[in-house]
Amino acid sequence: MRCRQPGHTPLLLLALILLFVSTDVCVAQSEPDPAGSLMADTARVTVAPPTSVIVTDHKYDNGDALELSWVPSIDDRIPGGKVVRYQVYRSVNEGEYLPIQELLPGSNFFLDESLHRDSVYSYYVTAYSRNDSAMSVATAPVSPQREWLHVDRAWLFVIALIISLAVFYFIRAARKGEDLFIRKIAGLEAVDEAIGRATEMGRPILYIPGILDMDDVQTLAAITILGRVARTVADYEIQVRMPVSRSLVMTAARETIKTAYQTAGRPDSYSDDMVQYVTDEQFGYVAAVDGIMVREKPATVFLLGAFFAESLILAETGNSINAIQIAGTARPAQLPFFIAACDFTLIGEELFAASAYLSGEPKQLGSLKGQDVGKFIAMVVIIIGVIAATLAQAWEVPFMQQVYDALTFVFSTQ
Amino acid sequence: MEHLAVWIAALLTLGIISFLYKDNAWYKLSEAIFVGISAGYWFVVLFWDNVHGKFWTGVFPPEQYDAAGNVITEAPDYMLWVGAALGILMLMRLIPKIGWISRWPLAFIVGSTSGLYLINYFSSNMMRQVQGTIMPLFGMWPTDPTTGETVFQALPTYDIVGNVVILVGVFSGLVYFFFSKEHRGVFGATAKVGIFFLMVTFGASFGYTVMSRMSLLIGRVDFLFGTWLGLIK
Amino acid sequence: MTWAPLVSMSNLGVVISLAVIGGGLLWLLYRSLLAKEVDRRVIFLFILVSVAAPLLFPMTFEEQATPVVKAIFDKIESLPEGSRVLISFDFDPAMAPEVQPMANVVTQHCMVKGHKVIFMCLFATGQALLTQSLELIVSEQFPDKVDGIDYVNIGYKAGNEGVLNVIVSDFKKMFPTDVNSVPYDSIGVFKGIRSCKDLDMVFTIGGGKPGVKEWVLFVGDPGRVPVAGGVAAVVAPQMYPYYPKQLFGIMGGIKGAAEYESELRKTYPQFHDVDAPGLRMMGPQTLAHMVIMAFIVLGNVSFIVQKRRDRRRKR
Amino acid sequence: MRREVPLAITFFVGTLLIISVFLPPAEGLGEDFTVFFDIIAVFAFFLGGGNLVRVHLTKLSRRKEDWPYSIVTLLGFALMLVVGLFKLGNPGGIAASPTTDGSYFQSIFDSVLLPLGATMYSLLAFFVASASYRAFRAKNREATILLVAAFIILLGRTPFGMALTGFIPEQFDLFQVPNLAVWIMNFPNLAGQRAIMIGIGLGVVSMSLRLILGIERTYLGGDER
Repeated sequence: MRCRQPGHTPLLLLALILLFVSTDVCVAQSEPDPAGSLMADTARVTVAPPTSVIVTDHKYDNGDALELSWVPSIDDRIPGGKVVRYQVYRSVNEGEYLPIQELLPGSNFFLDESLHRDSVYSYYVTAYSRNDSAMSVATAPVSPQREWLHVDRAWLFVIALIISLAVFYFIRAARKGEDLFIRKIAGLEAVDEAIGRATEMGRPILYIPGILDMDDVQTLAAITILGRVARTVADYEIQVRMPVSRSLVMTAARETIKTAYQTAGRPDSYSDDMVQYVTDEQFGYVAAVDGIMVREKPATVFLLGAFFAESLILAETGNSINAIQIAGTARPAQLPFFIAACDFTLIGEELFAASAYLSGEPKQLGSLKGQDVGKFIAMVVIIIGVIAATLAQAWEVPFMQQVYDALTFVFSTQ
Repeated sequence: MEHLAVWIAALLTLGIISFLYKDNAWYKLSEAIFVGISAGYWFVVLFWDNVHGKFWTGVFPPEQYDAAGNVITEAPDYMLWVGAALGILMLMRLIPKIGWISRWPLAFIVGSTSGLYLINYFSSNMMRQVQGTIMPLFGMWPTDPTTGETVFQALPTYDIVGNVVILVGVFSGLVYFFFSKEHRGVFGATAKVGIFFLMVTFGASFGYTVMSRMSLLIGRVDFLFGTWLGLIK
Repeated sequence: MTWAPLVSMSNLGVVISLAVIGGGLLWLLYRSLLAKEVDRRVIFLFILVSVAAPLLFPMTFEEQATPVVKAIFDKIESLPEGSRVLISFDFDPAMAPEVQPMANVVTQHCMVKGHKVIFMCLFATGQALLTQSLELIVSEQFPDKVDGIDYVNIGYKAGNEGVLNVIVSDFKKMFPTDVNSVPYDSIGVFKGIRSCKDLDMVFTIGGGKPGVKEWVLFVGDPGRVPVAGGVAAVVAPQMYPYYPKQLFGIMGGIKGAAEYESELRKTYPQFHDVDAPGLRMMGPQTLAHMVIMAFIVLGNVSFIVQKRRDRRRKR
Repeated sequence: MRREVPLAITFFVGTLLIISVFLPPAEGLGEDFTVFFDIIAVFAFFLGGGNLVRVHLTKLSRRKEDWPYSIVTLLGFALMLVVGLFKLGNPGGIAASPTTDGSYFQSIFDSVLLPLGATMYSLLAFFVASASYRAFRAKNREATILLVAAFIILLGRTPFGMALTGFIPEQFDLFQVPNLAVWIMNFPNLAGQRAIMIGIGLGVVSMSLRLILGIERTYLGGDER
């Protein structure tokens, strides 16, 4: 509160005093002393203050948080301690101390967030009994520090780097002409066949890139696969129908199909009408796609990308019109439905590998080899980890405990 | 008014359900209403949330005062202009001559999505799942919170078998996903085990979700017979 | 193995609809034996009937309690009359349709056994639901139970698991009075009770946080109090690792409640005429499940017949 | 230029975001970029909404099949834009959120969109049944496993599960169907899920790297216009 005219100061003070007195009375009325009827409880319950209040910087942030810790009051024992709550007070830039947080008995830690790097903060903590309080010594003023490196995530960085380097390595090896073997993936081998079927039947191909926007990796995967599919389609005289539920996906899909037709040397066959925006609404989109399916009876349906509950609605409708269906998603919850209702399903990782596989370019296939290195690391770590953990816990082998702890630490992520 | 709303809802509900028999005029009407109204709905919501809520109020923060009358208006966030500029570049598609410039915001989106998800998925899908699989098979030495002593707690047999099953399942599942080796011999057999595990997973998740799917239909039938026709007491 | 009475046939409508479904399935079985496929629209019709019929003509299936649910029932049943049971409503209105039936049925059981029950909640929005349950169950079905002597409602306290951390050693510190401002020491239910450790069991309902898990970690384990929990169906699998050591029983979703209601009806026939929301809501789900399973069987029958026929033709 | 600039943008933005995870001062970057994305998405909606209007106007003018429904779609779209952008009938006036209870906008949502969405969603109940009829057949070993797992879980959720296997003594209670169902969910199911998830994590790394490095560039278009 600010005093506008000096003359009013005494009046304001008086008002303040009155205010305090009245709130005190209010509190007393609204919260009747629970055990007020008992004589012994009306006595003053004195309480000792919290001690060793320490404020330290919160590590690995942009300088916007401080950690406050203290030793609880000696009267705060469980069971039967006298402390009913703690109150943390803070002063900003050596200003007035204001209450910022109330904590339960037994607490000894508080993380203060949303601070500013260029301000200094000091704190004290007060312990309250039913009718007494004791404040700790205030801390020296401190400002939060900014760290430049997130040291906690060092291992995440190292392992991600190892796998990325493996991907780089195999891409380079492939560029140099090394022969890299990649096994056949059934769902992707079927792509050409499915497009051929549509050509024979003279019916369109329906391509559904999921219902999420371009800010989801599965949609990105769907768009990259679209590039390969459209390239094959461009060679045949067949129609692609692509209703989408996001405007950005529409833009990206048009760009992708157009490029494919240009590469195939048939830019005139391309039309913007191949891709059509429907609605952002999940089930409105599904209603429209279902309608398109039963009315236009596409010979081949691609369901690739992020799908939620609509996965089965779309796949079953597609099945009812006897279309060949190739589906793929990285949402484990929806995979069972695709497996049940579609002819081919790309399971998780296969969805992301699909465009590289379909491209057939060595450098793209090389990146798949890099993934395998990651899988190999995962398998080795799991086997060693489980053996170490079992030996350490069941037979108390100390070295194994160290291995177990180390692996758990390395693979823990914040 | 409320009566009218119930009737509209009931007719639309029946329109959608009629699709199960076959495509028909009633369904087409419901679909047309659904598409038109929902597209408008989302545009309005996105406009007010993003253009107004995030961009406009970020760039031109409304004046705010605290209880004592001090101005506490937030500083304008000029970074947001970058977003708007990218958005305007997107609209350049409408002018055929410079339409190619709309690839810039597209490139920005692809870059930021791949960058954001790379570490995100890697840490939550790969790192955390690997860590979750590293476990003692037979039991643990937890510290008793009351006495402070440690006692070996053997797991029940079912859990031990289960842990072994998890280990075998994760391992063989990963073998199945290996791209650089043909599924032959021992490797092929392991991959086969991996497929079996995936099939159990798919079958089980399918069976598990059936019940929640049924409750959705129960809700609609309840609406039709209860709220609309008043047949359910 | 008790088959009868698996389903209570309350009226003609139930009998007719079951006969229609059963007869239809038999006819389809006959067709499957001739290797004829069932049209999808026929399946759709069966699903619609099997969901609608139990809603129109209330149909309940006798549920056999699974061990995880039976354990809770047996525990409450075996406690001597007048035992202290704490029931915590740790859920919000969104979760209520799925979990409130569990809270109600356990309350019914405790009341009929004559246990003294302490009601509380860790969710601020749980307070209203708790009051609702008390009115529905205690006031209506057990009008002779007296507030303060047979049960007490101590309501909501902010602090999440912090609250548990305190009451595990001292109730009064956290709850100096009940919701009606009656001081702790004048509440009969609390006579001789200082902390959670003095309770005979705790039943907590709610799959969120704080919820069953927090009760186990902050009260069950350190205080060595038997804890059982009721959670939504989707959360149930995450609770099984705590069973049976840390949680002596678990109820998952509407099915859990229905099993308990069934068990209660078996032991206390007077509950037969009382509404059992779990059993009521399970009706359409169970019927639809059975129809789906029947169709899986039909699909395999026609598939096998077809395969045999093909093989014969090849010969 | 038309190709190099976008590739450079993808590379720069992607790398920046990866690094930002490890540098606390750059931590807010991901959030900023997400807001950018939201803003771009709204601008893009002008293209999408424009496309919607164009598609249905074409249908109308050429009297294509089912053209009368296009009138309904266009009217519905226009109605929502007018009601929502001008916040008609909003009890809180123009300053309130468009989805305030009682506004025309929200009322239309409640009485039209909600039932439509819920019903479309509920069609799943039917499709779950038709899919199980067709897919769960013992065609080969994999399909049989799929069938058995699904059947056990389904059985475990009905009273039949207990009625059929309740006789199994307590030492072997795992083989009582409801318990078996829980065991399958907790162990083999979890194992499969984990393998899939680990694979996905690696797949995303590899695909993102291909995009950031510009090896995958089909979405960017060719050099010629």
